[in-house]
Amino acid sequence: MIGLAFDILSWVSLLIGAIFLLVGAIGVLRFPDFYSRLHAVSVSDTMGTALILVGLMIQGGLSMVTVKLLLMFYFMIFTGPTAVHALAEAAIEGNVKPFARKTGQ
Amino acid sequence: MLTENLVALQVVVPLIFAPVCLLLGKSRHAWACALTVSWLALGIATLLVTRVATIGTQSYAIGAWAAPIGIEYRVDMAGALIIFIIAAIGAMVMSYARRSIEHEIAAENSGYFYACYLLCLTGLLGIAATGDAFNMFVFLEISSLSSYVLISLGTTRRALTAAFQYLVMGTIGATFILIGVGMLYMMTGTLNMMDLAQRLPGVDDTRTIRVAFAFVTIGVSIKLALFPLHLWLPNAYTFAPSVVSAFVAATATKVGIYVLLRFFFTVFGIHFSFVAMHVGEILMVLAVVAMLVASLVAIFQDNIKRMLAYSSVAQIGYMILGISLATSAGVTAGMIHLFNHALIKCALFLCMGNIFLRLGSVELHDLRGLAQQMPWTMAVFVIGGLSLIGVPLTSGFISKWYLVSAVLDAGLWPLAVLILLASLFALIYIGRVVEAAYFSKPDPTAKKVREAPASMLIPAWLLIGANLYIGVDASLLAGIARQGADILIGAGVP
Amino acid sequence: MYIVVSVVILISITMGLVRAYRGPTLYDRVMAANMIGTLTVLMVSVLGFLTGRPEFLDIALVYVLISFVSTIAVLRVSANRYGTARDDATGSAQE
Amino acid sequence: MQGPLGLYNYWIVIVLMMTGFYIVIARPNLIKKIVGLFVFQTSVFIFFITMAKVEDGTAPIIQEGVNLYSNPLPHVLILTAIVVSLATTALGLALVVRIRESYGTINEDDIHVQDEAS
Amino acid sequence: MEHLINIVLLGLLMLAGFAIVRTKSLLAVAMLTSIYSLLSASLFVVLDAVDVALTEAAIGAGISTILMLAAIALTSDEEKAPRHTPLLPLFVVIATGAALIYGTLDMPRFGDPAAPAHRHVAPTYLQDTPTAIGIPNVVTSVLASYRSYDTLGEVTVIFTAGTGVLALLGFRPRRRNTEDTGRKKLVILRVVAKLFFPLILLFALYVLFHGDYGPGGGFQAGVIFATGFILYALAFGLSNSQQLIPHQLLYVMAAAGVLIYGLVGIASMLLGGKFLEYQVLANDPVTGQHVGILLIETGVAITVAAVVLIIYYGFVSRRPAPGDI
Repeated sequence: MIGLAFDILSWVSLLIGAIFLLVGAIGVLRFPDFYSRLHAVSVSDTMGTALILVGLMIQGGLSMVTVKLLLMFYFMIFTGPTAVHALAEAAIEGNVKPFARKTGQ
Repeated sequence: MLTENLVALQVVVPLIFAPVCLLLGKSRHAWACALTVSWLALGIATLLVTRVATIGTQSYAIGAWAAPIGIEYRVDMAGALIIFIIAAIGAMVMSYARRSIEHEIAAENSGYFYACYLLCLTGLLGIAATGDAFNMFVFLEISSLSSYVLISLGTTRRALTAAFQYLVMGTIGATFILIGVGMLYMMTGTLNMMDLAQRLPGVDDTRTIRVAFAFVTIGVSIKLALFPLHLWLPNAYTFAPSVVSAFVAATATKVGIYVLLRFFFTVFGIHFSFVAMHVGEILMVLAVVAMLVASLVAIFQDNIKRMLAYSSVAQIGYMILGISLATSAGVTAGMIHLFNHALIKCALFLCMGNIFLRLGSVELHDLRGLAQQMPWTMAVFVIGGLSLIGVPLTSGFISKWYLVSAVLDAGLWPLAVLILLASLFALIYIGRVVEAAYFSKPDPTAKKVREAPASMLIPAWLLIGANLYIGVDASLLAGIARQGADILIGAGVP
Repeated sequence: MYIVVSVVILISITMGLVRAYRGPTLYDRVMAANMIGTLTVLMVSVLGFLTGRPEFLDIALVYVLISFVSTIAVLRVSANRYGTARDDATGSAQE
Repeated sequence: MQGPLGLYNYWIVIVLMMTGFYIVIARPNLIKKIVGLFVFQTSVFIFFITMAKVEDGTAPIIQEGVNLYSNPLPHVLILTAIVVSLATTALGLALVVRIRESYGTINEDDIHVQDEAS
Repeated sequence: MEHLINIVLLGLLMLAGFAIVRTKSLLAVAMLTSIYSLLSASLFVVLDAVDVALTEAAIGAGISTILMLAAIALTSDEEKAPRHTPLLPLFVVIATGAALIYGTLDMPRFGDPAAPAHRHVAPTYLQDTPTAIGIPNVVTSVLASYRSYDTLGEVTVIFTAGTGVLALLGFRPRRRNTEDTGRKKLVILRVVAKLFFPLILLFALYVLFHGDYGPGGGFQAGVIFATGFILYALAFGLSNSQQLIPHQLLYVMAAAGVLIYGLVGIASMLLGGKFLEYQVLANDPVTGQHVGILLIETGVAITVAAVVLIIYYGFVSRRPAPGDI
């Protein structure tokens, strides 16, 4: 019973995480300019990652696997935003202009 | 402990001393280290040859894991001959190297140079000693990577592009070999050469094995600069430091030929290689074209190192021609020529090193009248050149003699005519140099140069001495080569 | 469930790859590469569970590290190279 | 999978190999050539690893209750080959850097022109 | 089901390969190469080659890409179109590919457990490893014991590359304060790098010593170790990272790893065994194997870490202007 509850919890978590990833990826593909795409990346980088890892942790139970997943979580929650921040900064320095609606675009 | 581990020590000693050489750093010390190790390797090689001659093929299971499970070192007479010539050339070249390296390579790089030289020696010896197809690939890469570095240390910027070209082609070749070995493994489940030879006959009518054969052959052909795949060689030999030209020209392509022999005769077997795959006919055509075209191109070169490089391509043609006959006499001739050509080319390139040290150039027009100023060096060149042509009393004559008689035995007399024609071309290109050095008036504005130092003359003369000795009495070499050829051919008979 | 997640991740990787190919700026490509890195990490973790050997998460950990370091490296190179505007939209994807 | 379709993996890998090979021999840019070699070699690695796979097998790390493992030997060979490929890449790129310093270009055609002129 | 993932990954690889051919900006090509390598590493996971996946990710996607970036930083970014139409290369490639496809026709099917490769030598490794070597990771046991000589060759290869890069690019230690250290905008990166640096080194040690039981081993550990230093160099500048390891020490480390490996072999010879026969290193053969494997893995890790750093520093310190990648 408890096992089933945990399973359902983890599946829900995985599923929502996957939806976040997909939404982020669609955003990266479809958004019109660099900065809005960057915004989409951060969706999958944070929520998507977090939910998937949490879902897996529930599956892993109290074991070495969960410890590794936690470590991964720790790593990713730091590296993702840092990378995106560095990216945004480099883009500003490289004079990438934000999207502005022009006629015919 | 020494005798039973001889085979392993042959390769491991230079390997272990390469990092030591790097740590020594200073030019003098690194040279002393490399020199000692080279002579040590020659000593081990001598012991090994005698051991193989008296006891027979040496098999050594590394890590004590028996053959198909672990890696086996296996040295038969053919392998021992190659190991000996590599070690001998290494010892000569290192005895010669110090002055030449001081002149051509920046002091801070000479430590790296000697380390890379030892690594190259390790790789070449490892290829000749191993009985494992993948281990061969690894050692091939050690020798190739270190020779890219050695070549790139040449004095002009073109050495860099030459090394890059060699790197690209060499890596393609190595990857082809890897694909071929992978397919062999796929169909047999083993990497050991003897085990492969046993298991291949069961699957050798599959398309996979045929393609594997083709890929290994093409890959090795790139490494040994067989005619249409030789494009990397002339630049590499021309722009490398003199010592490197001498060492690489005398050893690297020879080891490539040895690998080809191993695969044709030991692994795939003479029947599959020459009857089913018709490799003999293909190689024969390529070899003859290489002999004639490369010799012809050599005539028109003004840079003597480049001329010698093209001559190497032609001489590789002679060796391949012998092998392509797939007879005992043919393979013997190929191996004799392999040995002799190593001696000849090493001496000739060392000679170029002497000239470059004093003159700063190896262009033909700078050499006019040089014979009066550097008589001993030019004498080396003349005798080496005569040997290259195949004049009696030199080793070149012996190899040509064996080759022509093998060709005639096989009933292919037109080939014998072509061999003589190629020798005629050799006469012309050597003649051009001799004419310039002995019979041309020196340029009055040219600076006077001294004879090269003794440390650089003696190794060259030792090589010439060996050359002349073989020219007079070739029975020992011919016996060893015959024994090696018989083992190779015999191993392939189902 | 794991399969659904892996398929979703693979679809997302495909989209990222298209973005990496189309550009147009270098930063878009870096962003796409970084996203693919993250997605690969997640996929490797999920695959571990899918194949029933989740102890191989070490690989995923290494991927996190590598993708982070190479993102930073490419940004530092580009920052040093191009102080000024540079849009390689022209002639990058089209020959 | 049986029949020729069971070979699909190899065919795609061959396409990948040839992509890398094409870059090496068709592109004049020296860095691109190194990239091509890298792709070529990586694809050969995939070829080896494909051959090691056993249907329903698992990673060759012995575990209680598992008795079908994939073949470990190609894995070992490829570990070696990956390191070789790193060594080649590093040396090749070092050469490219030096060539750029002395020629001012990394385009093979331009280098050729300069060599002819000298 | 794994077939599906397999096919999709291969398709993605084709897409990435196509993109590499077509893209002109070399920085973009380097990014795509990194993606290519990462995707193939994922494929290795699907195909059960976890050790290879770890190595490919660390070496292919990590170090090789960083080296390419460093080389691009020193050269130029744009690729010119080839002067000739590439008809001959196209022909060569198609012929080679056709030959290979011809060769596949008689191959055992993908995943076939009855293939000769799975029947002959490999079962011995799988059966004997638990008893003869006493470790669960068969890849490590083959790598470090059965075919340890290949691994010695591999360390030698990487050592050769290090020596070669030293000879070609030299090694110029940076003096402190020659570069702008006051980059305010790097502050976030620096905090994260400082946080991660010790963790990465710790993780490298874990990968080294856990290699007997899971994916990992000397190579991977060495590369991860070096990656830690590269991250530090990216965040804090080259001179600061070179303060951490003096360059003389790097030379010594690069040589020491190869020496450790070779001397283990010599030692087993002196103890009456064959070259690299670990059984003689201890009273009990299995313990001997453990000792031998641990020693040589450590040697490998030391050399790889040192050489990767030497290569990286060699490239980066070539750059005359302040600022490093």
